Amino acid sequence: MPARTTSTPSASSAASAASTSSARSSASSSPVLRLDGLGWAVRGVPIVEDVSFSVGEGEFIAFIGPNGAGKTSLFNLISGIYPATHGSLHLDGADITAETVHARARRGLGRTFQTSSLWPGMTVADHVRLAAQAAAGPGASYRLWRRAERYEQQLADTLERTDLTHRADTLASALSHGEKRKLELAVLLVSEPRLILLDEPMAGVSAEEVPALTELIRSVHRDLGRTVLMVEHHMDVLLGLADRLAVMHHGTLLALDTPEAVMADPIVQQAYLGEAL
Amino acid sequence: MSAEGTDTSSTDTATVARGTDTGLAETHCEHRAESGAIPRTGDPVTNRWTGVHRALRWWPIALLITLLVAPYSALPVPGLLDGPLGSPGSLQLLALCLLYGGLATGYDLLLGRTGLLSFGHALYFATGLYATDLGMLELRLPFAAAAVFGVSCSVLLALLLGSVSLRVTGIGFSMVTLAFAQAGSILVQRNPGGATGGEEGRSAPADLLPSGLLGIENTANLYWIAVGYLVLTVAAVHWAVKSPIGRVWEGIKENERRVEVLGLRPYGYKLVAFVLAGGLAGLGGVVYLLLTGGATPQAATSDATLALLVMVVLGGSGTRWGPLLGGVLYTWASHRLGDLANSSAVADLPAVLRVPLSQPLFLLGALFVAVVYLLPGGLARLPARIRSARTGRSAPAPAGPGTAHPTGGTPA
Amino acid sequence: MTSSPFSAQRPAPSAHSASSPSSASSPSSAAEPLLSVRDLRVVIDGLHILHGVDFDVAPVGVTALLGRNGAGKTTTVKAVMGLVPRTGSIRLSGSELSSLPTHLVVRHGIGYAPEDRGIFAGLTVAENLRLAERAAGSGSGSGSGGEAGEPNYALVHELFPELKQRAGQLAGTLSGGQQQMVAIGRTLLNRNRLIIADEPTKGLAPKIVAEVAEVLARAAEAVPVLLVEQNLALVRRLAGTCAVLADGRTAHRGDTAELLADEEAARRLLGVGSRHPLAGGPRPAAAPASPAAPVVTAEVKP
Amino acid sequence: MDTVVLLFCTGLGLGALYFLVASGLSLIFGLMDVLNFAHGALLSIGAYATWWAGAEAGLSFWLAVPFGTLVGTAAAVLLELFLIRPLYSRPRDQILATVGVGLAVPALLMGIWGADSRPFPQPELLSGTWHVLGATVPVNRFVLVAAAALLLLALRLFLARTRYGLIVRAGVEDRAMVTALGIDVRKAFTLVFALGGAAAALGGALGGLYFGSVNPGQGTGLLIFAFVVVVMGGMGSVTGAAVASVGVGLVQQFANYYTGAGLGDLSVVVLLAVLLLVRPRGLTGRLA
Amino acid sequence: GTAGTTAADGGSKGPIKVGLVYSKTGPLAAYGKQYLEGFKAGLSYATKGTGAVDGHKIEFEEQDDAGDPAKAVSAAKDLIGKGYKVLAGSTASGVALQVGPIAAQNKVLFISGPAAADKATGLNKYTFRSGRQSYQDIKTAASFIGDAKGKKVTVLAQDNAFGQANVAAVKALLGAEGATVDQVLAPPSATDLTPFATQAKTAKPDLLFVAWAGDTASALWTALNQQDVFADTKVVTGLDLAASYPLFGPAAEKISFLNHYFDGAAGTPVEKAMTDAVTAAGGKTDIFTPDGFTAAQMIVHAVESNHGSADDTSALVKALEGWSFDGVKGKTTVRAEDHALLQPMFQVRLTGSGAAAKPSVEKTLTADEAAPPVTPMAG
Ligand SMILES: Nc1ncnc2c1ncn2[C@@H]1O[C@H](COP(=O)(O)OP(=O)(O)OP(=O)(O)O)[C@@H](O)[C@H]1O
Ligand SMILES: Nc1ncnc2c1ncn2[C@@H]1O[C@H](COP(=O)(O)OP(=O)(O)OP(=O)(O)O)[C@@H](O)[C@H]1O
Ligand SMILES: [Mg+2]
Ligand SMILES: [Mg+2]
Repeated sequence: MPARTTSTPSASSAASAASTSSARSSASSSPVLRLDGLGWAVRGVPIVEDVSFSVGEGEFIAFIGPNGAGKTSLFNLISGIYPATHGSLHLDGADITAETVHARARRGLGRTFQTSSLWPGMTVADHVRLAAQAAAGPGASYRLWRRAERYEQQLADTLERTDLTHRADTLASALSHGEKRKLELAVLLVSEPRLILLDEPMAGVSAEEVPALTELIRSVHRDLGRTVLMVEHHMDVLLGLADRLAVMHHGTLLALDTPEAVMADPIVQQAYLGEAL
Repeated sequence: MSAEGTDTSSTDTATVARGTDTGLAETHCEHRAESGAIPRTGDPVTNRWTGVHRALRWWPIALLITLLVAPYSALPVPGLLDGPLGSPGSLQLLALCLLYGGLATGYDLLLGRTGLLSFGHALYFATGLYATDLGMLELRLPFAAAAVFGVSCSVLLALLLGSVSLRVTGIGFSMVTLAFAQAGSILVQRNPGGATGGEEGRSAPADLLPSGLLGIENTANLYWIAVGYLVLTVAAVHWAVKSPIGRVWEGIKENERRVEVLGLRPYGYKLVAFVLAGGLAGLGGVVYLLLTGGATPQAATSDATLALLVMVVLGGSGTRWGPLLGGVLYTWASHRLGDLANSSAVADLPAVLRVPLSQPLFLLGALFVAVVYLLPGGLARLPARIRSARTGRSAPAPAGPGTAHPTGGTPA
Repeated sequence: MTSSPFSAQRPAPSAHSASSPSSASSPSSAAEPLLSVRDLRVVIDGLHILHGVDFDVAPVGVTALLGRNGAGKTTTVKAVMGLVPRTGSIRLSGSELSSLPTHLVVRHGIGYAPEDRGIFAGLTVAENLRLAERAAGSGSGSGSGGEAGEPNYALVHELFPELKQRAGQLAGTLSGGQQQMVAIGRTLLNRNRLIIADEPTKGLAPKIVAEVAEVLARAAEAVPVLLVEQNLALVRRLAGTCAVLADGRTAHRGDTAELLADEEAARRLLGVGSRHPLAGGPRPAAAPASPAAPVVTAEVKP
Repeated sequence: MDTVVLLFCTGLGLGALYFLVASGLSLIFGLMDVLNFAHGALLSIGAYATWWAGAEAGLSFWLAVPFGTLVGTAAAVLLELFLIRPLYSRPRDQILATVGVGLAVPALLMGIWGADSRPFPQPELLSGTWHVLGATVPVNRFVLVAAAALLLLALRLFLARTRYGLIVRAGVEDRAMVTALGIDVRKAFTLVFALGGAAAALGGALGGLYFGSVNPGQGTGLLIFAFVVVVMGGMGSVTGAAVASVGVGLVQQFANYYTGAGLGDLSVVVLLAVLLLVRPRGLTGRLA
Repeated sequence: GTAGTTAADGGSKGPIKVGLVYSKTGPLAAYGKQYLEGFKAGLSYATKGTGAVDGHKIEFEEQDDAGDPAKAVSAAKDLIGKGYKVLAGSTASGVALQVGPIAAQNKVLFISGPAAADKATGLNKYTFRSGRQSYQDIKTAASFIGDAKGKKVTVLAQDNAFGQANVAAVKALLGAEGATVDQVLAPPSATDLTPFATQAKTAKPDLLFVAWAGDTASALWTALNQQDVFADTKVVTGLDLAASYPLFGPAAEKISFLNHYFDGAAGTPVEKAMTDAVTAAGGKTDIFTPDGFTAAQMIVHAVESNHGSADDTSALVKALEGWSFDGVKGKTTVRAEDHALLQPMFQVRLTGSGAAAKPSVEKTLTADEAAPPVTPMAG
């Protein structure tokens, strides 16, 4: 598999295409996120290598790639959970390569996790309250004592949007997996991030629930105009959502282009889809 | 509570959309003050349990009233207390029990509420104790001023050491707190400049204490102070835990990384918890000084922290009343087990039984192991466990046969 | 069990048999299955990952477990191994494995090469292999046999001479392909009744892919193999029967050749080219387009 | 000069004692993630068993030490089988259970043999002194150093050469994969606990030599420094623990002597805090 | 003397209640046991076997403090609350110093036990002691030096309150007599004492006074012996309970001991009475048995002087202040000014080492020779 040799032209062409082919949003605006040669290695073993691309305002990029390709690791690098060992990262033009997780979050970077990452002992409503509080800034923890009720409206709206109103007082640990996925989105939404990273939001969601969740993600992107990066294995889901498709393989960005172009790329087929027929 | 929110959803979408333009989350949170429609859901328990439970909700008040009038009662409590309820000896023991109930509640702010396993909490307790005592002895401060001084010292020390030790997490944090507390304990033992009195301790100067707190006839006053401390601690902890900060603590306890991803820096919140718990412990030290009439180095040892840990685990970490219950029970047991250990019933036993039973610390240690083993979640979770056992739904589904999995991990 | 030494080399069917994919209920192999999995369910951290997987592993040759990325193949295999909490029935030649802890599952005679290879990076190659040795006595308590005799280093070193040369090297410093050799070598060391290989060619250079394929083919002569694989050319080459997973359920069971021959079913089940017609239209089934192609032509010597 | 030599030699002896305690602690933590607060109790058990065999049962010292070590090992195995194993899925409860044992065992020893120190049998051979560069150094310090060095060597050989050592090293990396090779990791856990217990008990037996007496609190007293050593060495690394032991022993000994107020313990605490702040994963970099 | 010939009506009058707060368990349990045995023997002796004074039976209740002052304070309050006018016990100094003030606040008599802290002397009007205090130990130690002028004395101690107090006392005592006094202080938690032994050796004192308590004693003696400190220095230390004799190891015979008491040290009739009573009860007399015995004597005397009443604490105090009596160790006096208990002390040698070590008295210091300076009464 000549992944490594061919990845460079493919990825760089994708990167250069980013400014022009970015979707419906204003193409003129500067990129929300820009990665330059981003890499991460554990004890010398590279996990993510030399990833460069930029994301335009309001764009939706879906990441695919085999298990272990480094998709989650890339998201961890972007959100600051892993420290980059190479390259740099800019959010809205500001260099955030050295910033902490929470600092990046305060800049409007929100994410979900591949494995539901919630607070099992807290109620649904408290999840949303905590997120609202976080969005309002650290000082809000103190101010909220006096004006807690203000956030209740936000709470109600968010629960409504994610169809969790009837579960408001349920502990997160008691939710079904689909509801947990929704709650993750609710937590994300209430903090109104500028850039959203979704790591396999459909993982473990039953087939019946997939369309509703897809709709929710679509509305977040379309109606609220959020910029979204998403890892997903469900091709049918992401093909309906994504403006561009990124293929990760061996920690490198193998391709980044329109879904049609990517799916037609023989190298991608080879590396990811296992196409040999 | 679901109904109210529904009709506002469309307008809210607009609000959210508007919020996007501003980019930063901070600003748009301000312009949603308009419609504070839905009531705060408050305690989820009240929503689940109604009727009878609502009435039962007042039991803490009833208990408090009972506690407050206890000194006027001559009720004999055979077995539990050595003497009638209102006798000075009983009141003293009760006061100690309540004090430790409060201390354990404060400690649980770290362990059960924020998920911080500190092995050095006794340091802040001892700081309050010694600083107050020394404030009177060395600085000749009147008691009230010395108490303020003592509590301030604990708060400052907690702030200083907390800000250092919270820079490491997990076992590292536990070890650093242990090391600091050990240093404190050594310092106290070493009697620097004759200040701490070393292993003999220093007794509080009677001339600077309010006369209402001296003498056996005033034991009730000390008892009420202990009740006051307990109420204050419990109230402070419950209020803080219910507050927005408490929500962050809970989030940190359950999933620190997730809190960070929301944009909050856990460090600061943990430090607040650490300092608050330290301050409450310091205040406990002041009460302890009054109750025992002096400062002794036992208060600063790592055993003292371990005792708090045992109390919290015994009662139920992270529960509302568990630490209080654990603190009271442990203190009562450690005073009364001595009586059991010295009782003739034990003395007549064959040596195999007598020797272990005559060691209160052995009994406590064994009891602790038993609680950890048999009562996960502590006493406070016992009713729920019994209830769920009765209804046949073993609540924390003890993994079915197919989950037999020796290591609990999967290849990463 | 070794009755059909060349069972791996089933002739690739040239005729398009119109087997309906929905007739998944009956595996094509007539013989009693070696491993039979029924209604396997896995929930991790509240996530339902498998919702009921059914498949059989034939007593001879290679059985493939297919499915798109994220379909649940790895999870299925881990569930069989007892590495994730599972419910359902897993029977190996009649003995129920679903309640056994991992090490006892292994002692029933299952060799496992995990997807991430499960190499101990801090141990040398020799140590990695040594760890996998299962002495005849170590199976005590497992009830059934399935293992006896000395570890078969001769076989491993014959197949992977490199492992002998690099015996003293830390496994973490091996290349991906070499690591894969260690992982497969470990399964061949003991006399197993079943080998489970999870994407053994993943991340390997084409040349190595061919080698691994050859190794698998050879191994399959002696021991049945459950193969999780994305490389359909390889699957076609090796596997007689297959099961296809989709969204944590069994979507299809049957003959590999039939499935791969059925353009429409293959697309639907494996997601290949279904939503986006490939640029050059459907490729002829017999013409492998991938660099892994040499596999097909590689002559497998007994 | 001779003072420095003396401090160095005795500091090494102290470090050796710490290592005897910490090696087992570190091993257990590395494989099992159990912070064993009962380790001090195992040490005390070893010390008392040795003392009992030597002073009460009249065994010679050279038989008493293996006896004590054996008893400590047995205690460790029992502890693992009956207390730790049922709690595999509850890591924090494991720590708490060992805390309970750590409280109960010294109390039990106190109940049986009293709180006072008991004189420990001192064989003639080991109670003398050696003259090293003008310093008079007790022979038993060298015995401790030798025992610690042997233990380090033995542990390294065990880890490097034996099958169980292999399992332990592999288990530290990836426990689940070890079971996937058909190995019952629980046996390795018990073995590691037994080894740790043996090391602790040996430490107790030789500690008796060092202190000249045994008392119920001896083990717990050493435990805190053993913890410090384990954390500093990088949790789970035996070699790291050895390096940290020597460091702590020397620092403590020199600081105790040269700072008027005897700041040895405090300097160790400061050392730990600074090290953790600079290198949160300890000397050898394993995740704390 | 006693007036109680009326043993028959012993139960007819209200009993005198005495509370014993001491270490039944905990680190000082061995001392506590001796104290209790001595107390029982003393009670029987002082009441001539009746257990009653003027027909008032003396009843005592034991409370365990496990060496923890907090528990002791609770126990004391409990007893005082129950109407006890007389407390005794305090095995640990910390307990004595915490219970003393409680006794004063509540105006009950408190007779401290084995606790050696000098601070308990002159602590307050209500606090007495039935044992010796550190200063008496030190005076005994100083007696080994003879004429102190120009001599060099080194105190080897742990850097804690006990050690510091000893250093201060030696300085005050021998410094005033013209000796140069310096100290070698080891951290209490130090386990390797070899360097401190060499330090003590290098100081080359005429007299090395070792004030050591705790679990490292054995290590210390081994170190001193190994560093050959005994060669040209007289080493003095206190002789503790019999179980500790083997801890001195091979050094045992080279040390000069000061001693409060050991089994058979005094050779007085009272001692014989005590030994007989304790032995009959299945016990063994040891260093702190006299403390219990003396406490009982003092209590019985105080009550007797008040005609079988313990209600007026001031009167009890009055009765004890300045009282001189035949104690276990010989003539014993409760000094009126500060309630110090003036009593003979012993210079002792051990013969044999290990389990075979046997003490013998070299010299007995009279109560006056060992008397501590008067401390002004604090409150
Ligand atoms: N903290 C870490 N330390 C060492 N290796 C890591 C770490 N995190 C991830 N890896 C390795 O990096 C590789 C990429 O993992 P990652 O989770 O990013 O893959 P992914 O593309 O998200 O896969 P999946 O689809 O299975 O979620 C894997 O081989 C993984 O084992
Ligand atoms: N421990 C886990 N926690 C949460 N989700 C998981 C876990 N393991 C697997 N998953 C999810 O379950 C789904 C199935 O994963 P699995 O690894 O079994 O797929 P696969 O068929 O092996 O995919 P691939 O072909 O890419 O290896 C994926 O969506 C994956 O993200
Ligand atoms: Mg991932
Ligand atoms: Mg897989």
